[in-house]
Amino acid sequence: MADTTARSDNYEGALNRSEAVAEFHDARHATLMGKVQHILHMNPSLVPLFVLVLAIVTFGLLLGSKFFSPFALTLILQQVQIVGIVAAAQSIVILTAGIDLSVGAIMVFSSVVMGQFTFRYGIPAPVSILAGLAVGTAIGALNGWLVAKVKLPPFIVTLGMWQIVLATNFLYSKNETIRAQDIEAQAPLLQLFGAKFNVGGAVFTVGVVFMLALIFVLAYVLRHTAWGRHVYAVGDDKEAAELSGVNTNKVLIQVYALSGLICAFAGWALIGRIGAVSPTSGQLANIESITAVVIGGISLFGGRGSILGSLFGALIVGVFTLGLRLLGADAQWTFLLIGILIIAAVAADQWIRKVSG
Amino acid sequence: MADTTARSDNYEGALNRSEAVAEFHDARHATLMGKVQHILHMNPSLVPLFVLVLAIVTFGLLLGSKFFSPFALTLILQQVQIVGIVAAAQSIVILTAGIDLSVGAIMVFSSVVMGQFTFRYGIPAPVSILAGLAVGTAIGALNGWLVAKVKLPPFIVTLGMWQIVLATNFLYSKNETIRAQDIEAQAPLLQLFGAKFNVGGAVFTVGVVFMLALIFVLAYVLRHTAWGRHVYAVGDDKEAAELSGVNTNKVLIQVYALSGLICAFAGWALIGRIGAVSPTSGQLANIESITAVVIGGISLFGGRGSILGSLFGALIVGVFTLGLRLLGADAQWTFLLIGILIIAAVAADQWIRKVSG
Amino acid sequence: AAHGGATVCLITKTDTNPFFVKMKEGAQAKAEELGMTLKSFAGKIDGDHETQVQAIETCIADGAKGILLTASDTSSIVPAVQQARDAGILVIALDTPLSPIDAADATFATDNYKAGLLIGQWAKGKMGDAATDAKIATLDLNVSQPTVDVLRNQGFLDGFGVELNNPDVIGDEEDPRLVGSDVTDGNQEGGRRAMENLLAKDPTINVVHTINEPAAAGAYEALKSVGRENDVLVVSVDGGCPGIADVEAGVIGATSQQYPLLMASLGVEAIAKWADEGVKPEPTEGKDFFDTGVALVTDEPVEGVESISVAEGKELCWG
Amino acid sequence: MEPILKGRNLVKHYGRVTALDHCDFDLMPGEILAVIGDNGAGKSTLIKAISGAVVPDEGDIWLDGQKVSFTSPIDGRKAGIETVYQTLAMSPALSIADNMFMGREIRAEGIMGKWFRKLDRKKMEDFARQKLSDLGLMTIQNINQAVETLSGGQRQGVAVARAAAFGSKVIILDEPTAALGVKESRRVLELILDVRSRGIPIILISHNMPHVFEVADRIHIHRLGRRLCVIDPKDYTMSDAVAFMTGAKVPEAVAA
Amino acid sequence: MEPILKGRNLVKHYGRVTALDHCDFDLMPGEILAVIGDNGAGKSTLIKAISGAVVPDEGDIWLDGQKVSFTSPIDGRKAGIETVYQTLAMSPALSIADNMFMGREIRAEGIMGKWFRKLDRKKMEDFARQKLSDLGLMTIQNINQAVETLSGGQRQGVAVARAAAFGSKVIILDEPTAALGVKESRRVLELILDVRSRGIPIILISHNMPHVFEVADRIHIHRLGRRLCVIDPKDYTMSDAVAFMTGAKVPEAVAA
Ligand SMILES: Nc1ncnc2c1ncn2[C@@H]1O[C@H](COP(=O)(O)OP(=O)(O)OP(=O)(O)O)[C@@H](O)[C@H]1O
Ligand SMILES: Nc1ncnc2c1ncn2[C@@H]1O[C@H](COP(=O)(O)OP(=O)(O)OP(=O)(O)O)[C@@H](O)[C@H]1O
Ligand SMILES: O[C@@H]1[C@H](O)[C@H](O)CO[C@H]1O
Ligand SMILES: [Mg+2]
Ligand SMILES: [Mg+2]
Repeated sequence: MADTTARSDNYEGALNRSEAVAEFHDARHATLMGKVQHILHMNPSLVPLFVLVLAIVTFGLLLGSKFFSPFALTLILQQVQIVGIVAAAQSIVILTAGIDLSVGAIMVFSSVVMGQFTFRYGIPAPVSILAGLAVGTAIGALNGWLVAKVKLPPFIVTLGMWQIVLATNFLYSKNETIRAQDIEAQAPLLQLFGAKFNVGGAVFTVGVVFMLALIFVLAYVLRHTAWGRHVYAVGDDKEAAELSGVNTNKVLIQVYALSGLICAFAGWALIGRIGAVSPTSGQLANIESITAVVIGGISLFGGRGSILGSLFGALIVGVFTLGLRLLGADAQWTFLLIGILIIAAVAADQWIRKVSG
Repeated sequence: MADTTARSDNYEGALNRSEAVAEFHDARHATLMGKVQHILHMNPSLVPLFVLVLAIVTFGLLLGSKFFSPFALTLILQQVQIVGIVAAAQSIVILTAGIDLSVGAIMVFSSVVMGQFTFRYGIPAPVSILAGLAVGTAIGALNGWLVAKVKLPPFIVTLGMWQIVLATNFLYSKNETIRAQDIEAQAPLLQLFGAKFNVGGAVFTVGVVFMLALIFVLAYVLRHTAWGRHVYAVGDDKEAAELSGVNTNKVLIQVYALSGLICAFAGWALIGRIGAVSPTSGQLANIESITAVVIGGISLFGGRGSILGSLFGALIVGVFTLGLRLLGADAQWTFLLIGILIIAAVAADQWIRKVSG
Repeated sequence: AAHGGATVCLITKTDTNPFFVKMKEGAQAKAEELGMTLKSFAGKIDGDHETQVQAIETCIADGAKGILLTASDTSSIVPAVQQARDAGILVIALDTPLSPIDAADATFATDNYKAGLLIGQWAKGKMGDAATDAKIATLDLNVSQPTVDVLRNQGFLDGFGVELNNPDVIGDEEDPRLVGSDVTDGNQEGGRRAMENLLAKDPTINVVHTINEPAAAGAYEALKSVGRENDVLVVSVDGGCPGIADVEAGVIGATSQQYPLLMASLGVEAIAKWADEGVKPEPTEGKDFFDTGVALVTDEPVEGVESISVAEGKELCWG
Repeated sequence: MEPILKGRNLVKHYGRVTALDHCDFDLMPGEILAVIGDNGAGKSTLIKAISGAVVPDEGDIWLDGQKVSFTSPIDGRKAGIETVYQTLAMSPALSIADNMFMGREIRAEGIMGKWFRKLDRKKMEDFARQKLSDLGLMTIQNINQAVETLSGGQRQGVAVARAAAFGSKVIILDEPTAALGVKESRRVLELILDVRSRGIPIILISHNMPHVFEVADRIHIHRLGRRLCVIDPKDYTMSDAVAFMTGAKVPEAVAA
Repeated sequence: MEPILKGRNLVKHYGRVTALDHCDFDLMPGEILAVIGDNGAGKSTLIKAISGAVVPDEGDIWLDGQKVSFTSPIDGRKAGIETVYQTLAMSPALSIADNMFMGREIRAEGIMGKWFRKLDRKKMEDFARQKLSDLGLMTIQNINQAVETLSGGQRQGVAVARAAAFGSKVIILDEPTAALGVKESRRVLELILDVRSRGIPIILISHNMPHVFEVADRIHIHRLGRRLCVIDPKDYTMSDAVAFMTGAKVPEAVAA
């Protein structure tokens, strides 16, 4: 059957190898606006940053120094620190095409464990804190196990876990608050994240620094390490990732466990922020963190977006909330306008991506 | 170049057409259990029904006639009617791979419009009701337009809309409740869905009948009409649906508008259920309707599942809530156990699909 | 007696607020003492009306003898209450009167408007002449403005001498002394954020009304962070033990104390009596409800405003 | 003779990538036009621009002498252009019959169909089964199977059957036999010839030179985003075609 | 000689469909084994069972004489089996380089790599670019392009390049040239021969008979979920092979 080879070769023989790489020239993006759009298009995580800067400038012009002061601007940072930390946890989960509805519950329960261990059982604060962090991580890992191994939808798993953890939290704490004054006197370490320092009128807290550091570290990990790439791959197409050699179950469990750990840190930061340990806190953390993540441009379908976007997303909401209050909108009007903002911010994002497409 | 034809034919000529359709025999599914599993596997919407029946039987055995009475069983129907109606709206949206977080807000606002139009402006009740239905539909259509035309993620659109509509609702109603006694006296039509009739100890309301009728009609439409198939296709793979000739934008707008209309009906039913028009109602309708939909086996990624499942999902939660309360579990324990139930119900579903795979 | 083994239902607005946790404890203790079974229900969030309707229905199905109810929506709940009464169940409103008040068989309540009024009057008296150019912030519950929220807020403003426009709406006053109001969800986190927002709006705020003591504690953290914790007057409502401790520590200037344990145990007793003798409880002389009382707790009493000391408050507190 | 379908000066950019670079295109009535070219040359983009799936940045298209500007594939379909996309465009969770009739479902007769808009499932299933059998796709065991459970080749077969059954003016096939077996490929070629004999012109994108040379009336050679030349398969060898499309040789018309 | 890879009695059901029906399989060291068969015959399922992507319901597999039971594709990869799946298994939103190195990324040298686990992007990109050039995929304009923006053929080229670069014991290619152009297909065939000359055996699933007969040492003919026979391409014509696989003729060994 030697003829078969010859047969298929007689036209394929016409191939030669000396061709060049194709090159098309591209004469667009010549105008300044075009350039801005092009840059934003190439770096989608800059879009929320752009919206953020625009919002700050606008409120600055409207409100002057009342808004455009180190005090007000760092206040925003302090106000978003909890949401920012939780949004970091939410981001990594959403990047895997999951969702974590239990973030708020894990956060509060971890803070309650830290507080109750110290005050009810008299365990030294550092040990109690470790226990709180461990509890958060364990709940997250359980979420991950249910998602990865039992193959349940993340929405369901974390919805159920939210109810379970929140109820446990109330049952365990008997809804008792541990007062700020008591903590200050007996276990100030619990309030560590509330510690303040002043840099030229701007007030920073340890919690704010932690939030920023956390997000930058995660951004590095997601972008520059193999594990980070695997997180994206799992969210992009789980089956493909599995086939191309990623241990997707392991990655999922790690991601949910890490989310739990970050939420537990958020619980610690929460004690610093409100001074006290209060089992009724954090009820809005789910919706607020998801809002920050999506305004920040991370796709709920997984695999697309940057965690920096979530930080900007949280800040955008913070800037608008404070800005509107300063402009005199009352609580109900602010609520309404934030609703419009959410839609508008994402519409702007979409528009930028489109025109520069 | 006549040789080309001959060349490619020389082996393809070996083809003949007289082959039979492949047939493999399948000797499994011989046992009874195997058969049950097989049936459930072929009809995934039966899985939640199966869980539901199991739950009713279990609580019936535990609680006896207290639970297993026409009164208690129809009470469950009355208790889930609002969630059931809203879950129908949520189902069609989720089938398109969307989500509607504004259902609760649309529901309450529509009921407030019906009430305020009648009592504040003295418009005849039937006209006010039509106005309420129109408002709901319009908000839904706006959601749909933003999703389809502006191409914003449904989560964001409806999250923003939820805030906007809820705040509008509070601002417009001035947080004022319209009392049941006044409605009964002046505009009993608003309470239509609350009208009761007795069938041998079982108490049905118009609202319950409406819920059942609505779900069966939607089940028919989704399964047996072209529009229904398009809804599935859009949720399954929007781009593919578009390429194969579905006007996906039109379908999306229609789906969200229909969802708004159904929510407005839920608002009317809500007046029947609680007697009054209360602007603070319905805050949990989002999470409860989504829970029902997912327990009912509809995929949050769209395109898979049956709307009947959502009805069963709502009923499962209703049965567990009433059953646990009658067994004496207090609110937090019930909350915790429902959390476990949510996970367990879906795990059971997953298990049935797997073993019979 | 006939009440032995009978079921009593307790339906609260939520069961996460310590106030209701205590109420449940009081009812539980009394029910055990009298040999009755207590089943407790609660809305999932403040304002969760439907869950309360469901709870009433469940109690009817359960054959309960009586229901103790703190209604989230005082007028919408009326038809459901009527259904229960038609089924022969004694319904007692706790903490919050229904609208109309006679929709329930009896009411054991705090007067929330009065609770607000007392702290308003106290704050005005405490400031003296400075009250005429006070800078007031109110930290309320949430955007849906449930009844307690409105009653306390408006009572406070009334007591402070602010002209109310519509007494059913928060925020429609025109008094220039009002800097603004914000919502707290009744917890520390919300209290802190709301205080920060209002401080950014006007850093000279010197009187703060808070919906409850957790919100007050949160507000205090915000004031502390800008070093103003000592020159701002914070008033609140509830009188829970942590709240009284905060009054003692100077976090809160004065708080209006309520008595949930008392309400609950009185309620359970009334139901036992109803089961035994078919007799309904009587309201307080001259009022259409049984007033379980509200007392202003402070160690800095003001002339013309009745109050009790922190030490007394501690005796009576419920947390 | 006027082309039934004509494109002039079509341009399409994707970000920095230029997929169509001032490309021309002509399809004559009743012919089989093959489009060949390297991977990434822009063939799929070209046919998407024609069918309405992609809106070109520049350029014009005429159908039957009328200028058209489709903004969605539905426009193309309404105008009688039926396309098998390289990605197949199927709804994975829906059945074979559902997919075949997507967007042109058959309603039941009588009241049920007219008033209740009920579909005639049986009719659609029988039709689908028939079309698949015509293509020799006998290994499909269940016509109600979800498309996602089909093998790669079976899936492609369904897509081709759909286009052939419904195309009225032009049928476009983007690598219709790529995943098909020997037997199934042969059936598709027969089908193509059959469709032409019904007078309907076909655009066939394929990398399979023997197939192209066997059935095509003319061959459009695509290179670097544009039409390099059109050749008659009777005048050139496969080697020539391959040499043109890879740039190893320059056709006279262009060189001139 | 012992087979390097051996399967016996493999069975796999999907619901009611039987994709593998007591199938046997042998791959000899250093050979190119082609697997041919109708659409839906079960070829892809067979190689998935071998690579660990699917766990068979019954049957055993031996690698290098050792019994193995892979429960995930990672197990197969660790054992040195590299596979190009028919669906390609790429992460659409990630870049070409990310995809090529998925699961075996290269870390930077020094502290950054060791302590901070930083990837060496440049090295990975250069390597990827090199491998693609070897395959003649010159039209890829940007190595950092997301895979979803590649043309069908470009995408397949990336998958093949990945397998060829990393396979150490067995390389499995499921229709590697289905979407490839003439030139690119030829390169893949050359690559296959090149891999064999490095002593690594290859399993090639293809519907392209001339290609199969050109490169295969032995041909496994798959029919109705099982191995019908194995033939030597030197002893049979393409017509015979096609007749066997479609059931038009029965091979002697089976008929006997
Ligand atoms: N959606 C898209 N986004 C960005 N680039 C794209 C997109 N679709 C196609 N391209 C690019 O456009 C060019 C042309 O692609 P096209 O799919 O038209 O090629 P083709 O000739 O059909 O190739 P093949 O034979 O491999 O199918 C390629 O370089 C490809 O990378
Ligand atoms: N995930 C699945 N679920 C259900 N059925 C499946 C699944 N995967 C494959 N099948 C069925 O198994 C049979 C064999 O499929 P397989 O993909 O192995 O065929 P193949 O020989 O590779 O075909 P092709 O040449 O078309 O790629 C087919 O009938 C197919 O419908
Ligand atoms: O009186 C109670 C408590 O004060 C609580 O803080 C809010 O709800 C009220 O009804
Ligand atoms: Mg193509
Ligand atoms: Mg295959």
